[in-house]
Amino acid sequence: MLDVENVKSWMTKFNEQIQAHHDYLSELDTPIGDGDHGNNMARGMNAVMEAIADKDFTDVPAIFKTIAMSLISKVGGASGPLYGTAFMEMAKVGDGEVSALLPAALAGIKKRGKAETGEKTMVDVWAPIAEKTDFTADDVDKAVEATKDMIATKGRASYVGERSVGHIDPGAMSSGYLLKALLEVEE
Amino acid sequence: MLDVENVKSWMTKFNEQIQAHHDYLSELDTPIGDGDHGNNMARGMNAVMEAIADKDFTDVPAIFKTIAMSLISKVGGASGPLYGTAFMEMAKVGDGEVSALLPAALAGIKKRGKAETGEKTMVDVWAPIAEKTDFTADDVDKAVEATKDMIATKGRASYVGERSVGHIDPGAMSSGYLLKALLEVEE
Amino acid sequence: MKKIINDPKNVVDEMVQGLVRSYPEYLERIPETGVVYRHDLKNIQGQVGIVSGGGSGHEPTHAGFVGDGMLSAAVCGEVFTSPTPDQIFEAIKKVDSGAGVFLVIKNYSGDVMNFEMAQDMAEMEDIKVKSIVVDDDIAVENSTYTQGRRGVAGTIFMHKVLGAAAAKGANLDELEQLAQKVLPNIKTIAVALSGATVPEVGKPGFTLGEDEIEYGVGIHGEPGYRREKLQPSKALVEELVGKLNQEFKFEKGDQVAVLVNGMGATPLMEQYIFMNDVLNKLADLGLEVKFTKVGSLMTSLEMAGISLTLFKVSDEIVENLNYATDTIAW
Amino acid sequence: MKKIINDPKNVVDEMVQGLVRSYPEYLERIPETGVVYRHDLKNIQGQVGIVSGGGSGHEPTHAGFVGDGMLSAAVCGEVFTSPTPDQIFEAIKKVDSGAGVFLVIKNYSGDVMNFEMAQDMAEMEDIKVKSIVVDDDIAVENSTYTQGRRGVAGTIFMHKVLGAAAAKGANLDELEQLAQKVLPNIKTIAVALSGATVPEVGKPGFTLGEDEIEYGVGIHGEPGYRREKLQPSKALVEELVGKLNQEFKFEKGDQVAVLVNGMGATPLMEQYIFMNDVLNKLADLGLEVKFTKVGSLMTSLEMAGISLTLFKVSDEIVENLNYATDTIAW
Ligand SMILES: Nc1ncnc2c1ncn2[C@@H]1O[C@H](COP(=O)(O)OP(=O)(O)O)[C@@H](O)[C@H]1O
Ligand SMILES: Nc1ncnc2c1ncn2[C@@H]1O[C@H](COP(=O)(O)OP(=O)(O)O)[C@@H](O)[C@H]1O
Ligand SMILES: [Mg+2]
Ligand SMILES: [Mg+2]
Ligand SMILES: [Mg+2]
Ligand SMILES: [Mg+2]
Repeated sequence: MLDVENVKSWMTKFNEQIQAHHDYLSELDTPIGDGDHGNNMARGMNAVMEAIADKDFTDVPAIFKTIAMSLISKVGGASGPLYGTAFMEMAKVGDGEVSALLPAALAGIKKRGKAETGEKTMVDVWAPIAEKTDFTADDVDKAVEATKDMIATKGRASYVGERSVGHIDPGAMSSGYLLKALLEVEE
Repeated sequence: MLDVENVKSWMTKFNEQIQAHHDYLSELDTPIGDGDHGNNMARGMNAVMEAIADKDFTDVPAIFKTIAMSLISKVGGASGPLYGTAFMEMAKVGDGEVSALLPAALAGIKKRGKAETGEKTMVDVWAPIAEKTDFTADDVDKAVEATKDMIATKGRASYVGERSVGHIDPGAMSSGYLLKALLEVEE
Repeated sequence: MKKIINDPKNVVDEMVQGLVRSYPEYLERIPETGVVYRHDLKNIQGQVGIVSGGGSGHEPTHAGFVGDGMLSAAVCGEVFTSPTPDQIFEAIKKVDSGAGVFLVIKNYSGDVMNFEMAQDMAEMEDIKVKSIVVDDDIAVENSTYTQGRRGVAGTIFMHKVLGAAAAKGANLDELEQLAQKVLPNIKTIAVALSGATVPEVGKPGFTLGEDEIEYGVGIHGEPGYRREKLQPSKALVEELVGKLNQEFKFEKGDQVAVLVNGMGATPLMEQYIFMNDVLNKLADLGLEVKFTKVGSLMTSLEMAGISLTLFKVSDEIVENLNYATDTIAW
Repeated sequence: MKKIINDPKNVVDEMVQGLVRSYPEYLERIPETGVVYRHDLKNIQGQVGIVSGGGSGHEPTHAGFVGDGMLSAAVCGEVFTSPTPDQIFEAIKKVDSGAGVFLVIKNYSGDVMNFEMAQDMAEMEDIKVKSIVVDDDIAVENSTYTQGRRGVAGTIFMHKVLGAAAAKGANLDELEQLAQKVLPNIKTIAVALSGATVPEVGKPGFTLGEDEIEYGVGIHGEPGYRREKLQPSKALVEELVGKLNQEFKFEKGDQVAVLVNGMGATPLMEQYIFMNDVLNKLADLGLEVKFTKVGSLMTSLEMAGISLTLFKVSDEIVENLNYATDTIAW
């Protein structure tokens, strides 16, 4: 069960990963996308950190809502609405119960992106993890890695069709950072 | 005293030089001009050769006039009006007397270009040669070479001012070809 | 990266400032946003507002088409990144004068999602909103299971046709019908001679050899379908018109509008030469060219290359294409 | 050399064909020449015709400014090479309707000589001709003993001001007075990020290192006055406005028109950012900006870079700059 402080430290750890892998995420986005995923996420997470720093939140839904709004209004691109929707749906859960949060986020992402598993998007990381009662960093890494062999049919990567094979999906990678950051908070 | 055949073979030899040194003339025009002198002269001389080939001219002024018109209407840039005017003025001489032709051409060029000697233009080749009763290939080469040390004050080369020093003037070089071609015909 | 900019993080903000300050007679900006709107909005009270937008880096698109007879507002996102829903929503509120707002969206998942969210926000405030998703780039395989095709230069024809219709007084439903009618008739394909560098990224999305070209690239550095040695303009035209004809399956006498679009670094001289070859080829196919436009209108930063848009038109549509327009860039 | 062309020898002819076929509502061509003239010449019977021209490679200049309120005809020479007198003469004959013809010439020895010869030809046929030689490029030292300064992007302001005056009915003498009055008030300076390649030459006129720029270049690959490391836009503005101010010696409250001109490969995004910095700097100097224009209007093939033109204006001149114009490119 996450509390407000847990969520803050989740975001802090996620932000560290995003800033540290800023260039790497953009590089992943170059051969099969438009090379901006690192920039988009770094800009968004800067806004999130600013919005939640030194601020008191009454409950978990309140901080999730602030995170969602920051992402929606600062990221743009595909990842902005997707991550924004994920946090908005988590806010609707009403508390910090992880086993309910992740499926809610997944459902939001799938609906917003009109995407299913196997389409080489962040859904392919969220889906296997959200379905598990317990997950490990290794599970996350495997799910991220598995996007490498997929043919993209959603997002910009779909434009290169079969040539998307062999490249990890950037949104899958950033989702992996998010989920592993959550693990660290839960421990 | 040149006759129509002499003029034809003068133009043939000049054209050979121009086509052979097409790239070189443009290269000379690159550091101190706009890199087109070879193209301009090659285009013009192609037109001249076409205009005088297989055509009978009643007299020397007639063929000079045709040459002038071809150059004026095909070369453009600075060299078109200058060479065109030179041949037009030579046509006005009335016969093929070289000692009268060259001064007439020189006067035309100076008037058209509003240029004097020492300004690093083709005038610096025409002037010393036209003033001589007899000239040699060596005289021509020296005059061409002498433009290297001059500071340009007319034509595009004037824009680079003192940095024009060290480069032979392209129009001086092409004028050198013309005057040396004349020598070969006179021999 | 060699660009005339200051901080790469601020390019869009500084660009929008420069744009609005250069053309105050056309544009105003909603403060603190990337939204620019018609200076003379009061003149189109009662008309449906038309809003488009997307990532920046395609200038003069979209802001250059804001004005009489075209767009009511444009939303400038970060470079090659869809604008956010809150900004699109601001644009919608600004231009709605009761008749509703029509959105022209290019088919990228980001754009579609952000515009959809903005549409939801607007509807919650009882603003009527309809939209069209333009997907004219035939370089990409089409399928109902995938994202589908990208929206590229043909979007400008959509702006023009809808802008004229709105100016003539079409209502929201009529605009939607018109948009859906013309959508399948607008198709585009591109060829690149070089890639483009997003300022914040600092290196090009792709690089091509000294004598290499790539067919079928997108407007955000998305790779195309084939690389080969540089070809003469006539050969490029064969390839691109050939691909378009496979899609359209033209018949003799079909009427078309043609847009030859420079991708950013390609000079007009080359665009006109290319257009000359295109017109020769279309004449060979027996098509009737009713409208032509040449220029760097839907660019991809400093990418070199060209895109060719063909638009199968009726006389009515040609009238809209020729309808009086007053914008910075049309 | 990576260009979308066919035979380098035919670029100008094919370009003019493509241009005229793309914009038949604006332009017609005198067959077998590089002369394009207003399609609607009959509408300006009795007005002084305005003819400009020069080497090609500066598109949309000059042909893009042929139309209502600007030029009556343009003469397209070979790439970077002045057109020939016979062609200029054809243009003069075409647009003269008795009131005479005014020539706008850029100050290059070739252009001056060819236009002069054409003027002689016209006068022999009793057509009244007057002219102005534009020399706005302050990068070059000025002196009565030399060729003087080059004509560059400021020429477009001359076209606009004279075009408006002619449309309002000014006669040949009035146009000459106006041209001479505004000439010293138009000044330009450029900075290049890369060189340009003339198709027939096949290699660039100059090359710059990955992080090098050159101040004071011309529009034909003429070298400038200083090379240095790439600077932010603000620093470029300091240098260029500084140089212009040295010439103008502006006083607080002076009124100016501003043209930020892309040299070919520089995207509009950078031009707007640069303009934003220019406007800040001019505000610092206490100048009143009365007119602004941004775009790749006087290009140098695919050269990357920008030129800045300042034009010290009176209210009367501003009126001419804002005078209704209908051309492809203004
Ligand atoms: N329709 C979609 N459904 C789910 N995820 C998507 C969809 N489209 C894109 N994505 C995800 O978004 C990521 C790209 O994000 P980003 O690069 O920030 O946006 P953009 O593609 O607009 O440049 C992809 O790697 C993918 O994981
Ligand atoms: N005013 C002038 N008087 C005499 N010669 C000139 C003048 N201007 C230019 N030239 C000659 O013309 C040559 C350049 O010719 P060209 O390159 O064909 O024309 P452009 O300078 O128009 O590109 C110069 O090298 C110089 O010899
Ligand atoms: Mg991306
Ligand atoms: Mg030259
Ligand atoms: Mg993007
Ligand atoms: Mg030249």
